[in-house]
Amino acid sequence: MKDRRLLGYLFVFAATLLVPAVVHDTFLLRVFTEAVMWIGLAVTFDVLAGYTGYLNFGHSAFFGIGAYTTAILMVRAGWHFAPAAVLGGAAAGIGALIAGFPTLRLRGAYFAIATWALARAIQQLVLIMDVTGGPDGMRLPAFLSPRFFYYVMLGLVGITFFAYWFLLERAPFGLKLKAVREDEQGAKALGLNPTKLKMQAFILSAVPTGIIGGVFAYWVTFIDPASTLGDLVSDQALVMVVFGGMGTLVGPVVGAILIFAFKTAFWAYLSDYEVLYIIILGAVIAGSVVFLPNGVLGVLPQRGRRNGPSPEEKGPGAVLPETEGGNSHG
Amino acid sequence: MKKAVWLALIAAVAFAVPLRAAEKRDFFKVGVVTELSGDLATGGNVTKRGYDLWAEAVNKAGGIAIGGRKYKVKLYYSDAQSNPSQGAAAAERLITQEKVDFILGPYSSGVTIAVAPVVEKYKVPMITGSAESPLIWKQKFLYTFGTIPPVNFTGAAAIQTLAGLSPAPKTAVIFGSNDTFSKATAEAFESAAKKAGIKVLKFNIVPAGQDLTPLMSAAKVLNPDLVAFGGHDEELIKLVKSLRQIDFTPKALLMHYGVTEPAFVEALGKDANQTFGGAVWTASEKTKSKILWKDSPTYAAAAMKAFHVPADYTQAGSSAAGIAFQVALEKIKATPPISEAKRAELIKALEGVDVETFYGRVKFATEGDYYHANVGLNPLTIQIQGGKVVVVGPKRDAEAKAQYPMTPWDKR
Amino acid sequence: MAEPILVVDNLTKNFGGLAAVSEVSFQVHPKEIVGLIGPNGAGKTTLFNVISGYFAPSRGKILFQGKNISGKPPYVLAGRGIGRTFQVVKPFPGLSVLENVVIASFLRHPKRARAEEHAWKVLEFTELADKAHQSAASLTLAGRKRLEIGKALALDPTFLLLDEVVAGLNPTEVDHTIDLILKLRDRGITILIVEHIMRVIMRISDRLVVLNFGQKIAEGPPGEVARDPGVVEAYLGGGEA
Amino acid sequence: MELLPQALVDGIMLGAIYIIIAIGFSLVYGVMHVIDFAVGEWIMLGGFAGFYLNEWTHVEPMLLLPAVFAVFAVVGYLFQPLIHRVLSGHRGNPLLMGLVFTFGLSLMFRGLAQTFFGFYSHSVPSRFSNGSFFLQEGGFSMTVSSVRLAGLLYALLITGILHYLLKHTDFGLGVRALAQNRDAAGLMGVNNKRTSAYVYGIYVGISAMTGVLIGMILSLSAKMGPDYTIFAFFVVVLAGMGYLAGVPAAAFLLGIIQSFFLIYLDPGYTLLAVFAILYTILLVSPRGLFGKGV
Repeated sequence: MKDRRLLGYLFVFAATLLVPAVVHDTFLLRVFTEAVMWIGLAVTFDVLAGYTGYLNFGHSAFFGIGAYTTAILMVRAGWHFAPAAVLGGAAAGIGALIAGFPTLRLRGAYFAIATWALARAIQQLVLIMDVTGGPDGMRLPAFLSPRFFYYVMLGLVGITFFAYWFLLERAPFGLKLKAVREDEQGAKALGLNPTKLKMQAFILSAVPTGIIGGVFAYWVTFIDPASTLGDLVSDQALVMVVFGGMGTLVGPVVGAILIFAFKTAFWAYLSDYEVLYIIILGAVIAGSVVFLPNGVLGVLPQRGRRNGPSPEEKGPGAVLPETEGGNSHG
Repeated sequence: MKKAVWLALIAAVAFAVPLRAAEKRDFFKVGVVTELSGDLATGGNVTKRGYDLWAEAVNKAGGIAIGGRKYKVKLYYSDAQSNPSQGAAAAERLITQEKVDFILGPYSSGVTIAVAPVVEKYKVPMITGSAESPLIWKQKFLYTFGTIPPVNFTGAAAIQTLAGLSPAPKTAVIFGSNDTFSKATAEAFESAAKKAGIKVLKFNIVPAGQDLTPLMSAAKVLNPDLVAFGGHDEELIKLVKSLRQIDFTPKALLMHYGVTEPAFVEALGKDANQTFGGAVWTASEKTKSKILWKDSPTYAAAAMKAFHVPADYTQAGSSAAGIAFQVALEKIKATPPISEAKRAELIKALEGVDVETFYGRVKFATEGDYYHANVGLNPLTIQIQGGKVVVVGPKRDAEAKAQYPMTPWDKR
Repeated sequence: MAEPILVVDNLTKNFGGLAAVSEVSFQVHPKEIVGLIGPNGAGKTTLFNVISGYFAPSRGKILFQGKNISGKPPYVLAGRGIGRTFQVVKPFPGLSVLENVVIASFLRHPKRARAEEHAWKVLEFTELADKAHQSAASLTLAGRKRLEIGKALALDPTFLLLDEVVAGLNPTEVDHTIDLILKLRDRGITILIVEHIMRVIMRISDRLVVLNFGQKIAEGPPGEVARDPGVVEAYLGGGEA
Repeated sequence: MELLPQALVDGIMLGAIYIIIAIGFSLVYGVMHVIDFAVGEWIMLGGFAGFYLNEWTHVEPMLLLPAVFAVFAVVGYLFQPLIHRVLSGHRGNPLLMGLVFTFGLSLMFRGLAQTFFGFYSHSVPSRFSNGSFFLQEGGFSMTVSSVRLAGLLYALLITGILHYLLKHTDFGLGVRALAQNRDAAGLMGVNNKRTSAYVYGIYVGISAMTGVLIGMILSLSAKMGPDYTIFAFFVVVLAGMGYLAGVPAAAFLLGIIQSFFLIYLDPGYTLLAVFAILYTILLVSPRGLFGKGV
């Protein structure tokens, strides 16, 4: 049955490969490329938020590190795009390693805020440094091939999705992460090393995010600290994941498509009411938390086994600093 | 999963609807990419007012006259959301979906730099009525023009005016917020000050949006004659309040764009008085023109009537961007829709534009570091006097004498 | 008797200046069920947490199968064969009963298919198979306690620490759990159990270790310990706190 | 060296602003376990309320503070059940849900504010804004702005009142019980819902008054929220989440660090330093400066 689901994913993926054959309009292809990018960012965000229970407000930092590494290698060192982007991913991974080592000891709210501080610190650093162009940002050589970027983005996000699917839904890794999310102390007693697992999840989330950042930089041809290292990436990924359904792979995809489609449609056709968009988005987010605690996916009828726990099933406090029952003596 | 497929299809259909063939039409489609939301929405809306006012005036006059016929203009907005990548998408949408004939550009330099390669690719001319960073022009984009001279060009002029006052300021503390425009402003101030023989006691680029009171305390101890600051609207207000609160009145306080914004005077009241600023246009500047508005006051009055907000130079520059297109179009007799070949001609025509407008002379550089920026203008030094923006330099444009040195805060 | 499987040697655990466990020594032999009793606040759970690796001892050491394990983290100890349950039962509430046990099974069966097979066996043994696909949070208290044992069991432990696995259950459920524990012993698992309900502890323990104020005050077969004046004093006297 | 007293004073004044941004926020986290992403927007809305009230009545904004407090406390009180609904029940991950919910609120508030108040920056005119005291003693001199001094006094007053409320009243006992243990507090007869609603009301009221003060000292704009939200977060994390007594020390520390960087070190590195120091402290002491966070 699970393999039938995989077949479904592969079918959808194959269908998206054909998009450029049908869509000749370059703007539409740009929209599709960006949609795919947001799917990627939402899914990578969910590895930590949904599967591991850690809200990473520094997600944009990985995106920015990837974008800037790629840009610096291409502009200052004359590298080709592909190795530069790969190195961008590696840089994000190393960033995760360095940042994760201390921050992953922090629980819940502290982690969320520490990662936010970290992202801001990196933004400040980029603003001050010369090699990054400071506040002026960096312009990359313009390579304006919509199809190229669509396929690169799709390939990258596709590989990420299927790798995640295998690791999180098929291999033991996903369940182990969920065990850590549900109860870190309890997981230890079952032979799981939470620190190691969380670190792996952190890196697993960071590397593709960094590469996506690199592709983004080359695609848009211009990056600056405000747009690549601001809160937009983290905030929007969070909204997409929550709206779609956390702790699943399909949830973020659905959430990303819906939010992005809504945003883009609003932007394209109701430009005069831009501020209204923010108000509606805010209302949608707040409303979905109140009325759809498991995201859109939670209200769709489930075939076969459930994807995520229904509201009645979930216990409190996955991220909350727990009151450690086992530790009170006596 | 099937649901996701459906959703994708619905989204695809929704976007496919506006696809249609380019038809014959009797009006110009003008795309506008600017920041209508996000952090830079304040400035983006100033450019919008400028563009709107131009379109309204053109249409009221019956349109742009080409070969004995008049063609109206219609603006197509696309919001850059203060984000460069969104700006690029906005430009691409306007070009491929709306099939606009030419584009009026963004408020900020960052968005302009991201939009420029897109208009370059589709060979659609763009004039920005606002972006002032020197970086744009160094890229030498063929299809991108701007009506406001780069800030290093205008910033220097204000310092020169101040250096001509007596007694001339001898020492200065100069700093700027760490964003593209403000940093370039501060650097322009610094190099001009050095050239003018003013000793720079302290020069700092500071993180944007901070409370700078402690920095002002440090400046107070150095007791410079001149405090110059490159920053944005809210930062300027906070800065004046800081100086007020630590009770430090330098002989001159110089800032740049934002001083001419009505919000500056409204928020600060009499504390706004005597602040110097740089500008390339003011509502009272003496200009003469045959196109749309005969001089600055006429334009300012029209703007006030339309929006109930005084016009500043960014708004005027945005309206002037429209005029530049208008002039070039008339010259090459282009009729809508403009073909790619005709657009290339339009570029040549724009490079040849040299016209007096209500905003002053518009003439784009065709080489050098200011490539395609308007170098026809002559930068002004302004001062807030009695809550009004008054030109105090250079001499031949001055409407009033500079009030100098500044009256101490508590004597106002 | 054979080599002891667990040696607790002069173990002390301080929190700040407070000694929760002080200078406690005892041994557990293979296939024994040893009961750890004492009034509230006697240090039983602290001792459990030190043995299972949640706290490092302040002084003293713990030998497991002849090797010093003091200060080793819980997940390493789980690999060595030490399983434990928690006083406040903590199934992973967002996961199904089966998934809960599968996670524990990964320790010995890294492949998912094998782990699931193993988990089903454990569920059969703990009589939870019919609830395998329910969410763990939906189980009754008895079910959750049973699941807690199942998870520990899925580690294929040689030594099991059970922390109040019958507290809060009704008499039928208690009997049920006792049967389960005895079955475990029959499988060759050594058990150290903390329990408040005397009826239970007396019935299943081979030996008892009694703690009071963090110190060991008695040790021996249940019958003997029950008559120990020190123990009686601890339970009836100041031990109520 | 001669700047040292000034650097300290400026830092303390900045710290005072951080106290009033963070103290209500810390209280709400301690009691309700909600990280309110909309704290900056409550401040912004309060600021605009003060601005328009002043424009309408021409009453000194300092005197308008109680009115602003009253209005917003009621708003907060009426808002709380919604947040309660998000946090309670059997929702997974209440902390995250609360965060996302208030994040949605903050977007809404900001959008509404931009619609109704426009994009421009404003300043709340106060009589206090103009004065300052100049002190000189030997080689040292410093200037103390009267409006900032008022801000400091207000911060200390609010801290004092909250301290008194929590430690010496029945209401405070209920709040503390609630913060310690929700279930036990319920058993003791504390009306969980109503106490939470009062706390949320107090917090929103304090934040709104803070907005008026910030409008007097600095400036107001519809987009200002996130700048203050982030500092509220940082102060509270430094202090230890929910540990009220730690807030002033953390706020002063943050203010003084900023002030010293701006005066003595490279101002360009100020924010980088703030974030780096916050980060380091969290690593060394994950529950805040005093290790007493929840």
